[in-house]
Amino acid sequence: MSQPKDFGFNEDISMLKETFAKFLTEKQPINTLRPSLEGTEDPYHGATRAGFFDKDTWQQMIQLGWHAVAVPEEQGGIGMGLVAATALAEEIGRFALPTPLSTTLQACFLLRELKSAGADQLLSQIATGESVGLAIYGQQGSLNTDSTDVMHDAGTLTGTSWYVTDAQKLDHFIVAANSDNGIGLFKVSANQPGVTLEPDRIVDLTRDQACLVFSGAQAETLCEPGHGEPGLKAALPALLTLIAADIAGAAEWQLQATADYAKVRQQFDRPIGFFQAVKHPIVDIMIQTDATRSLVYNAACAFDFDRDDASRCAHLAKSSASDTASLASQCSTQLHGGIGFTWEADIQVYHKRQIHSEFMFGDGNWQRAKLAELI
Amino acid sequence: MSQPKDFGFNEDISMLKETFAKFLTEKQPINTLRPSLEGTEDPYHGATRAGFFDKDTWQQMIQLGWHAVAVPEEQGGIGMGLVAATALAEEIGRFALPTPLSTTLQACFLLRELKSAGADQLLSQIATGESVGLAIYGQQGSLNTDSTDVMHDAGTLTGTSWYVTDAQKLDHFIVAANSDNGIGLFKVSANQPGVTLEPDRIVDLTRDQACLVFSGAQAETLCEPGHGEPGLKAALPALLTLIAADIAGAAEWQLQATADYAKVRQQFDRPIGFFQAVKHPIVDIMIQTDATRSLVYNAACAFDFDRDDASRCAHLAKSSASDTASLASQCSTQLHGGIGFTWEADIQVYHKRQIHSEFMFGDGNWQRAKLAELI
Amino acid sequence: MSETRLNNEQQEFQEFCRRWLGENRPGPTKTPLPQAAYEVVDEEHRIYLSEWQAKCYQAGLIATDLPKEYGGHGHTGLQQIASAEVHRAKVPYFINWIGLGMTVPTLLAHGTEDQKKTFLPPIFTAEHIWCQGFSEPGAGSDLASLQTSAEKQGDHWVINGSKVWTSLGHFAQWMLLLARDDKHNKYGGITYFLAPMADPGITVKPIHKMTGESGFNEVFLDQVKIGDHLRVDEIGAGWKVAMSTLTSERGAGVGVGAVAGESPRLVMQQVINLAKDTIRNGKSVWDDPIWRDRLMKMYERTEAAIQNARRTKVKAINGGAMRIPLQSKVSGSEISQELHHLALGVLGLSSSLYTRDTHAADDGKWALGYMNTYTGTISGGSSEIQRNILGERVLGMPKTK
Amino acid sequence: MSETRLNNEQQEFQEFCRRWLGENRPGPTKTPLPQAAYEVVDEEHRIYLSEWQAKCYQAGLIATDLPKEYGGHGHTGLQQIASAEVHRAKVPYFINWIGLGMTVPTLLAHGTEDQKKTFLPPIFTAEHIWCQGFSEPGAGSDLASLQTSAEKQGDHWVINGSKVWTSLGHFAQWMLLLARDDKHNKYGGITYFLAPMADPGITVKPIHKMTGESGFNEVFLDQVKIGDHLRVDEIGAGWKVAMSTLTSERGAGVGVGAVAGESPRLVMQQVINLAKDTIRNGKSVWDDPIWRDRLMKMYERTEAAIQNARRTKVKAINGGAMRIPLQSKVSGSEISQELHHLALGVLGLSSSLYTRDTHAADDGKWALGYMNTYTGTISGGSSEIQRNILGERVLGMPKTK
Repeated sequence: MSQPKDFGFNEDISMLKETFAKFLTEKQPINTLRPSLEGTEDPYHGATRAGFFDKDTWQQMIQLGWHAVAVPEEQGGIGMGLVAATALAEEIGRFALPTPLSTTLQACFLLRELKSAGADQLLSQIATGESVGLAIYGQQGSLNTDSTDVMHDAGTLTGTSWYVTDAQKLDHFIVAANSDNGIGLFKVSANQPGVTLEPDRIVDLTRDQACLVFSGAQAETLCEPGHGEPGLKAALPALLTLIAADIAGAAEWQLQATADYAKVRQQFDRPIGFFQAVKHPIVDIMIQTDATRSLVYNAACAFDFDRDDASRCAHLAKSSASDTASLASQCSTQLHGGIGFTWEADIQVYHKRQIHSEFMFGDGNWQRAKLAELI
Repeated sequence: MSQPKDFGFNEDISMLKETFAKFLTEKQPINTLRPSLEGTEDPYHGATRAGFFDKDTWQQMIQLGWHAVAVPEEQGGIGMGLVAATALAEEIGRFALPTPLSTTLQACFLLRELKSAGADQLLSQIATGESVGLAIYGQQGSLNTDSTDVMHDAGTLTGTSWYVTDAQKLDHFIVAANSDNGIGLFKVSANQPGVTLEPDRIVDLTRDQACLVFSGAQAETLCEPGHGEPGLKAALPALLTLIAADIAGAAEWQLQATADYAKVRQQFDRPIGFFQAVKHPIVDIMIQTDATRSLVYNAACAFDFDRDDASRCAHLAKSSASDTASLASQCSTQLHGGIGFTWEADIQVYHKRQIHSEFMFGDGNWQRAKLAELI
Repeated sequence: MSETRLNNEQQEFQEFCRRWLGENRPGPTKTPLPQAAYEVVDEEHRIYLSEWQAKCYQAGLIATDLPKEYGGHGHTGLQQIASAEVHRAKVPYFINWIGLGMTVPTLLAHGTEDQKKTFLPPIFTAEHIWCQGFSEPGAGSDLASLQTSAEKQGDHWVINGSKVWTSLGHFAQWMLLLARDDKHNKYGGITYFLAPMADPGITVKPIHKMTGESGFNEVFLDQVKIGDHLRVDEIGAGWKVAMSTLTSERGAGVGVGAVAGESPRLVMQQVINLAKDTIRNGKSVWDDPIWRDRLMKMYERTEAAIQNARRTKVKAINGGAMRIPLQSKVSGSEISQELHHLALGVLGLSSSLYTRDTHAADDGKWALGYMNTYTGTISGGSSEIQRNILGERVLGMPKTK
Repeated sequence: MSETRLNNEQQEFQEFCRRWLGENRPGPTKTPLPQAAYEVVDEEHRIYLSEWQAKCYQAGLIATDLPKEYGGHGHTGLQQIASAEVHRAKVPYFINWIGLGMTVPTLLAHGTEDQKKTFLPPIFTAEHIWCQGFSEPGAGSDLASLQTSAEKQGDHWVINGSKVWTSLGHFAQWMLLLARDDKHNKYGGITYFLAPMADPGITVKPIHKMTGESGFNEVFLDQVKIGDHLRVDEIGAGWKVAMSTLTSERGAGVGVGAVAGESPRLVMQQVINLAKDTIRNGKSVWDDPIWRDRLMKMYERTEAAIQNARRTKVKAINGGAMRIPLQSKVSGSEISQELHHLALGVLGLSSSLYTRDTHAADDGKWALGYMNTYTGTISGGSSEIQRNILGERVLGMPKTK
C-alpha cells in the first residue's frame, strides 16, 4: 500500500490538531505546573516532587474524547490512527504538558497489536477514561525487548520495572515479564496489592518516573508468554513516532521562543537577532526541527498506510528527533544568555523534557544501527 | 622517561624551523608549480601531469643539509629527532611544497627502526642526497601492515605497490612484501629492471602518486621476512606525526589566507570579516588548527623523549589532523566565495592537498579505534 | 513511497511519457558528459544536448502546460508528470536550464506580450541558449552592489561593465542582464534587460574552476547597445524582477521542464553501495559500525529533504508557504557537499584518484562531484546569505545588512 | 606526562605540600558540597570551606609568592607548585575564588599601597569573602552598557542601580563594583569601586538556576555610600581595569592559589570509566564502536586543551602570546559542555535520575554538571563574544560591535 501525498492529514485530523492546540493555549500548562514545584527546586535539600498533572484538564480532555482517539471503535473509542495520535503528541510536546495521555496513547498502539481479549478489555477501559502506561524496561534501560527484570509465574509478577514514565499519573500498567516460555505482557493496576511504586527523583519537571516493584502481584494476561516480543516489535514504530513527535513539538516551541527573545533582547544597541552569531544558530534549529517534523509525519503516515515501511520510517524519525532534542536545547539555552539558565525561564523546562525524551525508546545511535539493518 | 615542557623545541630546532620557513617564503613553491600544471587542468581532456618538483630547490636543500636532518650521525647525517623533522614537515605543509623530502623523512624514521646493515646503508645514501619513499599499501589502501599486494621470493619481488606517494620524485623505495615467512621490507630503485612506475591521475596538485609494478625485480633486504610488521609498527607514530604536521601547517596557511581575505573583500560596504557568519567560522578553524598543532608537537616530543607514550600521542595527532584537514578546507573555500572555487586561487591547491592528507596513514575513525585500544 | 492519485488524462500521459522516454533515450556521447549542465563546453555535447532537448519539447515533455501562443502545448496539470518521468528515466539533462528555469518564469511574470512570443519558443527548442548576467567581481553575496552601468540614449541603452560566473556564456545567444541605471539608488537603481550576446561589445572569457572545468565565464560588456524593447518591466524594477527570478532558481517557481541531474536519494544509495563494495582493513566499509552510523546520519538527512518537499504542499503542517521552500537551497547544497565528502571518506586513499585514472572508482566522479558542491553552497546566494534570509523572512528577526 | 625540572628549594617545597595535604585533608561535610565554589549557599559549607582555606593559607599554599607586606609568604617560584599539588590532591576548593582570582590581581595591578595592605590579607584567610558586581539585567554580553550610576558627592560616591549573577553575594563582605560616572561616554564613563556589602542600601536576593541551585544573586544598590579611597584607579578607568580583571578570570593572570575543581582530564577519565561500567543492549557502552569513537573524539579535545596550555609558554610555536590563552575560555567551557552531554548519552535513560535519587549514577552529578556548563558558555563573556574577541584581537578582523 502506498502513502497519501498529504501524510494522511485530512480535514478531520487538521481540525483535531488545531482544536487541541487551542485548548492547550488556553490552559498554559507550565503556569499550572509551577506551583506544584515549589520547595522541590534545591538539588541538595529540596522536597520530594509529586507526579503532578492537572486533573481538571485531564477530565476535560476525556470529555472531549481525546483520550480515546486511538481506541478502536469496537472498544468504544474514536478509532483514528497514528497520524491523529501523532498530531496530539506533537502538541503535548509543544506545550510541555504533564499528562497521562502520552503513555495512554502509547498503550493503545501496543494493545491494538496484541489482538487478545485482555488487550481489548483494557482498550475499553481506556475508552471510559482510565489511563495506562508501559513498564517494559529493566535497570539497563535497554530497548532490547527481552531485557525486563520482571519474572512471571502462574499469574503473578515478581521483580522490578524501571523507568516507568508518568507512573504516578496512571491507573494501569502493561508490564513486560519473562518466564520459561519467554516474554509476555501483563496488566497490573496502580493500587493493587503486591505493586509498590517507588518514585525516581528526576531532572524532567513535566513528567514523573518510577520503579514498579512487584512482589507476587496478580497480573492479568494481555499477551501470552513468548508473544510479548513480536507484540512490542509490531508496536515499536508507533512508540518511536509518538516520542519523536513530542520532541518535534517541543523543539518548535524552543525555536519560536528563542526567535522571539532575539527580537526583543537588546545588546550593543540592537536586538540580538541582528547578529549572525544569534540568527544563524536559530535558523539551524529550524532546519533541524523541520527535518524531524517531516520525518515524523512520514513515519506516522507509513504506520497507518504502508506498514511494511513503518519501521524504517520510525527509526528515521526518532534518530532525527534525538539530535533535534539535543541541538534545540543547547542553542535555545545558550542564546537566551543568563536568562536561559534561570529556573524562572520556561526555556529550562523544555530543555529538561528534551534531554529526557532524547534517550527514551533508544538514542540516535541505536535508531541508526536498527535502520542500517533495514536498508 | 618524561617529556620536556617545551616540547623539545630548543634553540637549534627553533632556528631550523625559522630558516626553513624563510627559505620557502623566498621560493613561493606554488608559483613554481603553476607552469608545470598548464594544459593538465581539464578533467576530461587534460594532458598527463608529470610529478613536478623544483630540482634546483631540492639541490639547495641538500646543500643546506635539510634532507639529512633525521639521518643518524653514524650514517653521515645530522642526527636530529622527530621534533626537528616535524618542524620541517609543518613548513612543507604550510607552503604546499612539492618535494621528495616528505617521504624521505618518513623513510628515515622507518629505516632507523630496522637496525640492519641494509637500512644503515640506505640511510647513508639519503645522507648523500638520494631520496626514498614508502611502498607499503595494497589496493585497499588499508594501513593494516599485512595488506601488501607484493610477494617476495628468493630476493625478487612480484606484484604491485599502490598509492606510492611522490613516486616520480624518488630514487629508491622501501617495499613491504609478503612471503611464507611473513612481511619483509626491501629496497628497490626507481629505474632498475623489473620495476615499472604507473602514475596515477590524482586530484592533489602538489604531490604525485603511482602504482609500482614489480615483475621479478631484484630487491635488497632491509628487514628480514617476518620482521617487517614490528618495524613498521615501531615507526608508525613518526609517520602519523609527520603527516599530521603537514596538515597542521597547511591548515595554518588556510586560516591566515582566509582571515586575510576577510579583511579586504568588501560586501555590504564592509570587509566580510565584520560579519559573524564569516568571522566565527574562521575562529573555529583557528581553534581546531591549534588543537592539532599542540597534539602534533606533543606527539613528536613523545616519540623522541617518551617512546612508551608515542603511539597514543601519534594517534591523537592524526585523528585531530584529519578533522582539521576537512574543516579548514571546507571553511576556507566556502568563505572565499566564488574566488574559492577557481583554479587561479591558491586556496584550491591547499584544499586538494588536505583531502589527500586526510586519508593518508589512516583516517580519523581508524586513529580513534587504535587509540581506544591504548586507553 | 507517496503517489498522487492521477486522473485519466494524467494517467494516459504518464504512460505516454514512460513509453516515449523508453523508446527515445539517446545513445552515448563520444566523450563523457560533464556531471551538470553548467559544465558543458564541448561543441559535441552542445549539439547532442540541444537536439535531445528539442526532441523532448516536440514530444510535449517541455512547456507542457504553457499556452500555445508562447510555444507551449496548452495542457493543464501535465507538466509535473512529464518532469517527474524525465527525472525517473535518468536521461541526459536539458542544456538550456537557465532559459527554462529562469528566463521563462521571469518573462511569464514580467515580460511584455511581444517578449513572450518572441523569446519563449526558441528557449524550448534550445535554438536560443540563455545565460545569466547578475554577479560581478565586486558583487557576489551583496548582489545589489553591482556596478555595470546602463545609460539611456534615445530608444536604446548603452551598457558597460563586467559579469562573472556566467555559465553557458560561451554558447549563449541571450543573457539575462542586470545593470545599474542610477548610481544613487542601490536597490531601486537597477534595470533588467535581455542582452544579445552577438553584440560586438561583448567578450566572453572562460574561468577555470578548481575541478579544472571551464563552464563558467567572465563576460565583459563594452558599449553594448540594447534596444529599449529588450528591457524587462519598469526602469529601476530590476532588483524586484531579479528576486523573483532567483526564487524560481530556488525551485519555488513554476516548472516548465525537468532540469534534473541525479536525485539526492539516488546519490545516497550510490554511496551506500560504494561502502558495501569498498573493502578496507579486512572488511567492507559498510560493515564498520562507525561508518554505518555516519552513512545513516546522512541517509536521514536526504530522506528528510524528500519529506520536506512533500510537506511543502500540505498546508496544515507546512508552517507557512515559504518556510520549507526557502530552506531547500541551503539544505540541499549542504547535504550534497557532506554526502560527497562522506563518499571520499568511504573510498579512503583511493579518493585521491581523479577522472580518467584507470583505477578510480566511478571514474573519479566523487572527487569531481565533491568539488562541484561548492558551486551549490556559494553561488545563487551563499549558505550564509540563505541563513540571513531564513532568519529574517521566516522567523522575523531584524535584517543583518 | 611533562614535568618541569625543579630546583632544590622547589623540590623540597613540593614534598612539603604533598605531605601537608596528605596529613591535613579535611573530613567530609554533613551534606555534600556543591560541585563548584559559586554554588555554596549553606552556612555549614561556608564555615567548613573558609576554615579550610585559612588553614591552607597558614601552611603557605596560598599567596606563596606574594610580598609579606601584603600578607604573602614572600617566596619566588613556589606558587605554581602549591597550586599544582592542591589540584592533584583533590581536596575541597577554596571558597574565596573571586577574591583570590580577581580582587588580588586587580589590586596588585591597579590598587593603591593602602588598598593592597588593607584588602589582601583578609582575602587569603577568607575573613573577607568577595563577590563581583559587573553584569546587570540589561548589560550581559554588552557589559559596557551598564547603567548603575555613581555620583560624586564630596569625598564619597553615591551608587544606585542593580547587579545580577552575583555569585557569593549572600556571603560577601566586599564587592568589585563597576558603576557609571558619565552617561555620555560608554567605555570611558565607568569607574571601578570596592563596595562594602554591609551598606544598608544593599539588598541581596537569590536567583534560582535551572539546576535548582541558588548561588547566584541579584544585588540592588539604593543610595549606597562609598568613600573615594575605595575607588580603584582613575575615575573613568573602570572599563580598562575590568578588562584586566576579566583577563585574570580567563586564567592569563598571576596565580595566588589554586581555585581548582576537577580537571578536564580527570572528568574525561570518569566518563570513560562510566562507559565501561554502563551495560546496555547486552554489552558495555565502551564496547560499542560508535560510542568509543565519540568518546575518543572528546578525549582528543581534552588532551588538546592540555597540550595547548603547555604550548602557551613555548614562544617559538605559540603563535603569539595571547592566541592560545584567549581560546581557553571558549574551548574549555564548550569541551566541558559536550563532555557532560556525552556522559548523559553514555548513561542513556538513567541520565534522567537527579541528585539524591538512590539509583542515580554518581548521585546525579552528570545531569547537574551538564546544566552548570551553561554558566561556563554564557557568563564571563559568552562563547559568541569570545569568538568576536578571537577574530578581532588574534586574527585582526574588523570589529563586530
